[in-house]
Amino acid sequence: MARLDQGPPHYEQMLPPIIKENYGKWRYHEIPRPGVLKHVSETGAELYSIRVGSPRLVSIEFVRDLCDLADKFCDGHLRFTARHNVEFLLGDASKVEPLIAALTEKGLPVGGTGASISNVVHTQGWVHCHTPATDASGVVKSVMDDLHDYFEEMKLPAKLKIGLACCLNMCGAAHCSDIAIVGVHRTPPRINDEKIQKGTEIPSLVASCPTGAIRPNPKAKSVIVNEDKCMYCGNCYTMSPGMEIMDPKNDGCAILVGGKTSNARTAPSFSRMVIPFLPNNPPRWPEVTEAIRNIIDVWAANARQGERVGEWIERIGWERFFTLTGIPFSDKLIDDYIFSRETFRTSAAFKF
Amino acid sequence: MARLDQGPPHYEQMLPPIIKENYGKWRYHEIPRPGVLKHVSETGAELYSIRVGSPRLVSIEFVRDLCDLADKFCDGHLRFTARHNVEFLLGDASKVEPLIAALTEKGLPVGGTGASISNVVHTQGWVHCHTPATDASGVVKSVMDDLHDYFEEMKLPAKLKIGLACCLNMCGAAHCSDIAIVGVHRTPPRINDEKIQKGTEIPSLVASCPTGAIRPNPKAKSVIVNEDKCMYCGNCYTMSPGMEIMDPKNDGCAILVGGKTSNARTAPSFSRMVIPFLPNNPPRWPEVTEAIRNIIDVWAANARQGERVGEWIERIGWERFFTLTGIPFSDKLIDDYIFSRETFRTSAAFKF
Amino acid sequence: MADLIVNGQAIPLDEDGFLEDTELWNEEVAKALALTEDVPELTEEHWKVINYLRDYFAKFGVAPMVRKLCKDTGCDLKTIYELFPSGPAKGACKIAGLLKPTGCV
Amino acid sequence: MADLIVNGQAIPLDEDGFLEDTELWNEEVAKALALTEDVPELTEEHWKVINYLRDYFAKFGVAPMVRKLCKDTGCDLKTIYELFPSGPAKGACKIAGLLKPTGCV
Amino acid sequence: MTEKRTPKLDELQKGKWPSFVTEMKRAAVKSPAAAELVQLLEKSYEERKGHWKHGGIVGVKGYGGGVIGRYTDVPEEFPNLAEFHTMRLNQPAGWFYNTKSLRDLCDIWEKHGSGLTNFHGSTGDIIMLGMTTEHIQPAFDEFSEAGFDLGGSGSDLRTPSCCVGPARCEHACYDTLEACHDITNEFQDELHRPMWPYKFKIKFSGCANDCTASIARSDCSVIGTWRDTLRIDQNEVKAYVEAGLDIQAAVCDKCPTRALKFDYKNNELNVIPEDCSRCMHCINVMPKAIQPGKEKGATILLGGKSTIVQSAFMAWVIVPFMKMEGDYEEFKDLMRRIWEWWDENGKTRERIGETIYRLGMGKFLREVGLPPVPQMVFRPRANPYVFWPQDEIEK
Amino acid sequence: MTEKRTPKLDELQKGKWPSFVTEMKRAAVKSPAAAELVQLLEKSYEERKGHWKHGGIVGVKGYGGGVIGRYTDVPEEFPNLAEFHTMRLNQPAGWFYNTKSLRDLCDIWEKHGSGLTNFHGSTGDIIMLGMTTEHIQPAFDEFSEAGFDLGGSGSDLRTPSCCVGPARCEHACYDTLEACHDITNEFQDELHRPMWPYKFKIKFSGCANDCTASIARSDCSVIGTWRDTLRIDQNEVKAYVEAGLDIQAAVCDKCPTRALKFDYKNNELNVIPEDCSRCMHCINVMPKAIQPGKEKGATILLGGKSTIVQSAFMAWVIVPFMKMEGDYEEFKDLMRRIWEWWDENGKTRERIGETIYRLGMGKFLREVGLPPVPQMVFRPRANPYVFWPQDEIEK
Ligand code: SRM
Ligand code: SRM
Ligand code: SRM
Ligand code: SRM
Ligand code: SF4
Ligand code: SF4
Ligand code: SF4
Ligand code: SF4
Ligand code: SF4
Ligand code: SF4
Ligand code: SF4
Ligand code: SF4
Repeated sequence: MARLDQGPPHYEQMLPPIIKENYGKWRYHEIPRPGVLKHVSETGAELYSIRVGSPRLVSIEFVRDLCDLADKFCDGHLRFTARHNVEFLLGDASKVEPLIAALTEKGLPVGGTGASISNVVHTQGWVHCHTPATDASGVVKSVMDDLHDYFEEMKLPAKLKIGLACCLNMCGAAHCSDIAIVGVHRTPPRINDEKIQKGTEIPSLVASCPTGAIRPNPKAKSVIVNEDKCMYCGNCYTMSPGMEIMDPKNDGCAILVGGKTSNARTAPSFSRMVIPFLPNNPPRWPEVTEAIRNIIDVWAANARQGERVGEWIERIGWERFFTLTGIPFSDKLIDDYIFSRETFRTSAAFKF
Repeated sequence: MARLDQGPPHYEQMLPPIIKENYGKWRYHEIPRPGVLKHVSETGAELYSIRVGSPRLVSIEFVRDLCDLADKFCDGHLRFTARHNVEFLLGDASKVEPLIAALTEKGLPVGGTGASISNVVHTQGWVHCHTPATDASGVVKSVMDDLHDYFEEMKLPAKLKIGLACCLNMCGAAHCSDIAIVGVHRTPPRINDEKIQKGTEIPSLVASCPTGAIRPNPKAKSVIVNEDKCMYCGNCYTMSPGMEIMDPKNDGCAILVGGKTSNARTAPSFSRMVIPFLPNNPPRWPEVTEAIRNIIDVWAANARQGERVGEWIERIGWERFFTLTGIPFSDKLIDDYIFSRETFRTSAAFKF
Repeated sequence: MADLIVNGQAIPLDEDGFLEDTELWNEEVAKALALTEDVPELTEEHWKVINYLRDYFAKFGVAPMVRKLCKDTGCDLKTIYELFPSGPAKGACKIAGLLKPTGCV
Repeated sequence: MADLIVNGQAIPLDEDGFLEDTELWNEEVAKALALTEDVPELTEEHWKVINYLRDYFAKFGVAPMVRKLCKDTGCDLKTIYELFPSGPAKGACKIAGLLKPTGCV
Repeated sequence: MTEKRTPKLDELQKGKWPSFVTEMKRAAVKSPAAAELVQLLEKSYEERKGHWKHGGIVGVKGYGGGVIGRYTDVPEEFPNLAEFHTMRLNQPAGWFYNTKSLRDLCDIWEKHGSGLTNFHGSTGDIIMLGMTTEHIQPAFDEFSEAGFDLGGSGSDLRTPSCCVGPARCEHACYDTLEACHDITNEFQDELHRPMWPYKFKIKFSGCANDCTASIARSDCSVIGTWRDTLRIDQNEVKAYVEAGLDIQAAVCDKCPTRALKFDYKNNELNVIPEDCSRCMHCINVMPKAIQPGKEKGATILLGGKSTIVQSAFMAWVIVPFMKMEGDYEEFKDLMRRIWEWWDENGKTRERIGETIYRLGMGKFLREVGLPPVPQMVFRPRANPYVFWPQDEIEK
Repeated sequence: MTEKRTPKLDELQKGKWPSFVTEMKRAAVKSPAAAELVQLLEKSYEERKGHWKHGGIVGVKGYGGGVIGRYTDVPEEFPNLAEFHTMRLNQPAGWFYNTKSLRDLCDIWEKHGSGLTNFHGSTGDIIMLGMTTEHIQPAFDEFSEAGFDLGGSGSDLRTPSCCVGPARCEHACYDTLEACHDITNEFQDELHRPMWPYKFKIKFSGCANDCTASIARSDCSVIGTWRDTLRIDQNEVKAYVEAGLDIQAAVCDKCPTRALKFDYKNNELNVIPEDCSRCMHCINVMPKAIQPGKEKGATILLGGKSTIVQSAFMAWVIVPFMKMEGDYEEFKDLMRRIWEWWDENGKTRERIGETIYRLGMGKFLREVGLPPVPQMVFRPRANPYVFWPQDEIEK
């Protein structure tokens, strides 16, 4: 029988000796080359971390491969990052290049540090979830293939963090990313009375709709949707299998930009929608990859050194962002939900 | 019988000749001394405007006095400003000083231009309205007596606009003023069933409450207030005489600061509450005048040249504003209404 | 305000000349109220408006918005003012014996 | 999932082992369901919880929040898990024949 | 009534700022109502509460608004205040007067009212404060004779107002007085005969300094601007430098878009045209050297209002640039479309800004026929809750 | 099942970024379920829709969460996916592993599951992707044996996570790993037995760079900071100057509070202590020269969550400074008070941020016993709708 409530394994047993010895004693770091962080301790010790891109959805064989490398080069230790990259930890500078060579041989990219794009935080998509409006891993793979240079080199104005969520539940927490790809539905749920009768708490279902579009239909022991009020958030589907929201023809991706979470310089900020819809076009989502490349290229060409996407846009103004990128503006991009008021331009000062 | 729909008199018949001649031709202006604007036309013509403080609530004798002066010095023309000051318009520079002398003799202050305080935009108060939480003219007189120097000289960091509204209907539109004085109630309405029965559309009354605190009381053909939900806005009183909201013991003034409406430099902004309540202490409202003087003094001592109150505070941070002014912070000052979210500090960067 | 005298009966009015007690309204009262609002005679057209107002009020407990009044009675605003010189609120609602419109002044 | 056999009758369950048709619930069914959830016997304590859940559901159409369940039955969460090892949702609600809790997972 | 003492109010006759109490007492000399008002106010000062009854609905023939009914709640004590209504009169555009007109107003008011007045009310009207019901129609007849008409009240258009504009200001980007006058006259029906869900205010400011505070105080705010580039006179720039102005600090560093570059060597100031947001700051500081561009017009903003009920709203951009010329037909037509939409969609006592907030800008723009542009927002939406008109997608 | 072609997915085995399709195919070699998953996904790519049924409620004994039930909607076609649940396992703090543990996990998962996994899920757990109902309990028993426990799901505490912190970062202002580990262990009951209105996430970042993105992704965000003044090493400043860094442009001009003054003459950099908001920017650019102060601790922020339902909220300051030391009792106690309040006041499926938004910060602060300070807001309220607890005023 399992031991209940033992909690996670203690991190100490996971740390390589060099970290144990210098825990809390790090003084500064440098980035000797893309994908390699060099941290220097008060004690003079030097730690090299080699950051490696991962598809995140991996087989145990992949994990075993990582273990083999860690055993060979890193005394059996490694870590993963907050963005699902792998980091190999080396006390010995001379092992850096051999390890990188070994990684390259395996087709694993080294990069993601400094002014580069890091891995895309993302979600399950069609691989494992019940409500996606797009796939996750496939879109990410397409985007990262396209942006591969930006991962392996540090030639962007600043860090670039892309997030993807396959539905508005936003498990990728993409809402504060430099660029967010969000799966969106565009048609109201189709009601399956039978499923609702069988398995749904109607009061909870009615309460779940943020716009009050759902009302009970006592006759059918089901509900009715006022389609004019629905904005396809899918929250009702989360509450009930009878609210069929997936619609292959009309599901797709929205693109939001300009979010960040660090407090450095400017306050954390939400990503803002700039493209309300792009079609799902598997396996390579060309519309999505192109849209993202365009935004990144324009940012890279125009931003000042150290300016995150959102900082750049806030400096030049969103109206200019649309001009520079050539992305069409539309009424879809104007907020009409609870906190819309703060987005309205209550000022006569703007750029043409 | 009256001529219906004739509209206001045509402005042309009200303009002095020098203005007619130079209409649309003004090139620039200077402020030769406080209270005097000198506008220079393309044609070379020079117009002097002498700005005079008015109590706004005046007798026809006052208006006749103004007319006498205008006839004597200004060929029978004058204007009022957007803030209820009087402006005498002179084509002849030599008349400026004599006019000022005549005004001074009458006890009328000349000033309000440039980096000074102008007149207080305000409302009716106890003089003529049915829902005030404070008086208007009396508070204004007390404040302006206290700040008189700042009207007659230009020694502030920037323009200073004070607004007063005697209830939350905000007829003084004080919500975007450098400093706003707002009459506030602090107790829920006392219901007078009889008055409601007689004269109130119950559905409209119920709908008027922004927090949904009012529900019908069919038995009494009246309504019931959920006092826990009430925030004393008084909107229900506007709808019905039966919702008695005036409460001499608990009515008083709140102070808000930092609003502006011009688009110069920074976008127009709302005033923000810094003192939730000061008592009504007629005839001179010492608590109010002191609070305002304190704020102005601290601003004057700390702001950079050209910085409006709100611009100064936004630069130094609101947390610093409270430290510098010594005004206590309290939970009352934290928004808890519809648009509260945007006011929460969603950042780890702040000053202690 | 002075009481309204209808068939020798005194019907109390408030300061604005609205019925103190709307229950006391009847057609005779309407005619008497009309005189206070410069409406010498209540024509069919007037009654159409009055009846509409009363029905609406009975149903919803409030006076209709002006646009609705115009749409539903087919009288445009000009006509309403011809019929009731002080307009829909002070004129028509008063004569129709509705509650005094409050609020938006 | 395989049907539940109660008194020789087959009662259909969904994949999660909840009743396909909650109308088919009765005490016997509850006992059979209990076995699928590692509850060998339904004690008085169990019934208190089950009855509370059913009453609440009948009244409001939803399952109560866990805090409410604990407060109203006087069983703290520990006790609930002792009674129903898979907890209030998968354990107690299933046995009580409520609708499958959705949403928050 | 016997003369009573007013110790509290007397305090307010002291001090340097001109005293409204003194003014009330001046009116009291001729008007018994004004005399009682002084007493009533003293009573309010003692009791710390107002003494006016709720509401009141009075008016003139042919109009639905313009007079505010007021009755004291202590008529026994103050019989002359039993009826004490306010009449709102349209001010002339820009608040300019000749003394003849002003004296006419005074004379009529002496005859029919309390002799107390506000120059002006905070919406902009001339406020004639305090008259009996009986005097309403005759007073109006005489004001009308003198060339004045009633202002708005109730759910109608309120008297529009405008800044001094081209009459005395070098910044004016359109003729605010003419626009205000012409448009006020066009919408007489809307002004005098309430017909909407609620009130509607329009204010005209000649430039982004917004001297009528229109963005905060009016449902529709018309703010002068230009479409090309501001004009810089380099000779005058040099003159400012000589006069000691620190152009870098006082002008360039405060330019919100950092669109100004000062060249120290040559004492030249240049603007990056596409970056300037026309905020007026540099022009304010250096009016001799910098002027608006030549292609002038206005930005139209919508939705301003103060606190009650849903919070204060500032007006926001709905048309970035509109010529304000000729018969203003483009503007008038827009107003009509907006009112039509509001009237169709608004709830009772819901300002246009609140209606749009409730129903969404998208719906508003589509139905009123305004093209969406990024100038309407500070930034696009953060939530992904896009409403797709179902006819825009293929099903 | 016969081997089917997957032309669409095969496309995703091309390109430089490592391919998840390749990974799925690797797992498919040993796992029939994984093999079917490849086919199912190809089907989804053809049809542009997912093929998983709604919901699912499965679990282990003694816990109310930690396993996500999943069933395909085409079980006839893909019998091995008829049941295909996910198990969430707590990661070790900082996502550090020794290869022994990792290999153990792999071995167990080879035995009981599909051989597919996410390192890591976006909350931070190890995600074991795809297993039958039957295997749930035995798999858990073995994971437990190997030292791993389940993560959260449902209305409970989710596995807290933390940045690499003192283990490898010079900026860490508190021990994020220890805090995360200790606090996770303290709240095992809350993590494993759902009892609240909705989920609750905690993330620990060692400084304001917030490398766990906690402010956006967690109900409670714990961000390292200091209370005194940052420390500047002037020798290192000079070294940066020599190395060619333009300190004025890259550091001072980008300081949000303009708290840094660079002295060109002496190549010295100084800070105005009371102006610094500890945003980390200058430290990021010059880590050798600038360090956080000595009096370290954390800012506690509350209310973060993403889009559904009322819009995304970022967490906001509720405690400007708290020591994060010893047994973290101050923090734990605060959490308990907050949860108690939320549990008492929250509606079903309402995140703490939404509950506070609905009921007001004032009520929350009063009832949880937190002193209101201006650091909690960017700016005070603009509306005057103050709610006065009626016992605070004299009636
Ligand atoms: C390894 C990791 C922490 C972990 O526990 O896993 C980490 C590590 C470091 N971060 Fe980070 N950050 C990590 C996720 C983040 C995140 C969260 C995220 O990406 O989801 C953020 C906030 C993102 C945002 O703002 O949207 C983040 C915002 C920063 C920043 C602030 C950047 C900015 O200027 O806005 C810095 C400072 C800097 O780079 O100058 C920073 C700095 C650093 C430093 C330099 C800290 C140090 O001295 O060791 C580390 C190397 C950075 C690099 O890659 O160039 N780290 N860092 C995470 C690596 C993720 C990855 O694989 O790419
Ligand atoms: C596995 C994971 C995505 C991933 O691929 O990494 C995930 C997967 C699901 N999430 Fe999530 N969420 C995951 C992290 C998140 C995050 C991000 C985070 O924690 O940083 C968020 C947004 C942040 C937040 O909490 O607000 C998130 C917000 C949601 C929501 C919306 C909750 C809300 O309050 O708005 C739901 C819907 C719900 O709970 O009913 C949801 C629901 C779900 C469900 C259980 C679908 C459902 O409604 O039943 C998904 C199961 C997918 C599957 O079949 O495997 N998931 N979910 C993440 C958990 C992994 C882990 O434990 O490490
Ligand atoms: C006369 C008047 C217009 C009218 O039609 O009546 C007016 C006249 C001028 N304004 Fe104004 N403004 C007038 C109300 C306003 C208002 C509205 C208000 O106060 O309610 C504002 C917006 C207030 C706000 O932002 O909260 C206003 C914001 C400005 C500004 C921008 C100030 C700033 O930097 O924020 C300027 C530019 C400047 O002064 O540099 C300006 C500039 C001017 C100039 C210099 C324009 C000119 O070249 O002639 C005029 C003399 C200003 C002075 O007094 O120093 N005027 N001005 C108004 C005088 C009111 C009074 O009696 O004090
Ligand atoms: C006279 C005046 C105040 C003054 O002393 O100047 C005034 C006086 C009244 N206003 Fe006002 N408002 C006056 C300008 C304003 C303004 C300022 C403005 O127009 O720039 C506002 C705020 C701006 C706005 O429109 O949002 C204003 C917002 C209100 C409101 C709230 C409306 C709202 O939508 O939130 C009410 C309540 C109502 O309409 O029911 C109101 C209602 C009233 C009433 C009629 C009281 C009532 O509810 O019956 C007041 C009559 C006082 C009296 O007995 O004389 N008054 N009112 C102003 C009109 C003078 C004029 O015509 O020139
Ligand atoms: S974002 Fe939506 S579809 Fe994607 S994993 Fe989360 S709940 Fe599932
Ligand atoms: S999709 Fe969202 S908006 Fe539409 S009915 Fe469902 S819950 Fe309501
Ligand atoms: S602010 Fe209130 S009390 Fe004052 S005049 Fe306006 S409605 Fe009357
Ligand atoms: S005062 Fe305002 S909040 Fe209170 S009951 Fe009246 S309308 Fe509602
Ligand atoms: S708004 Fe502009 S044009 Fe009008 S008076 Fe003010 S500065 Fe002049
Ligand atoms: S008008 Fe404003 S934005 Fe334009 S250049 Fe001048 S200061 Fe800058
Ligand atoms: S949050 Fe701060 S302490 Fe933690 S890893 Fe990032 S930079 Fe280092
Ligand atoms: S930490 Fe940020 S605010 Fe403080 S001095 Fe450095 S850059 Fe400025």
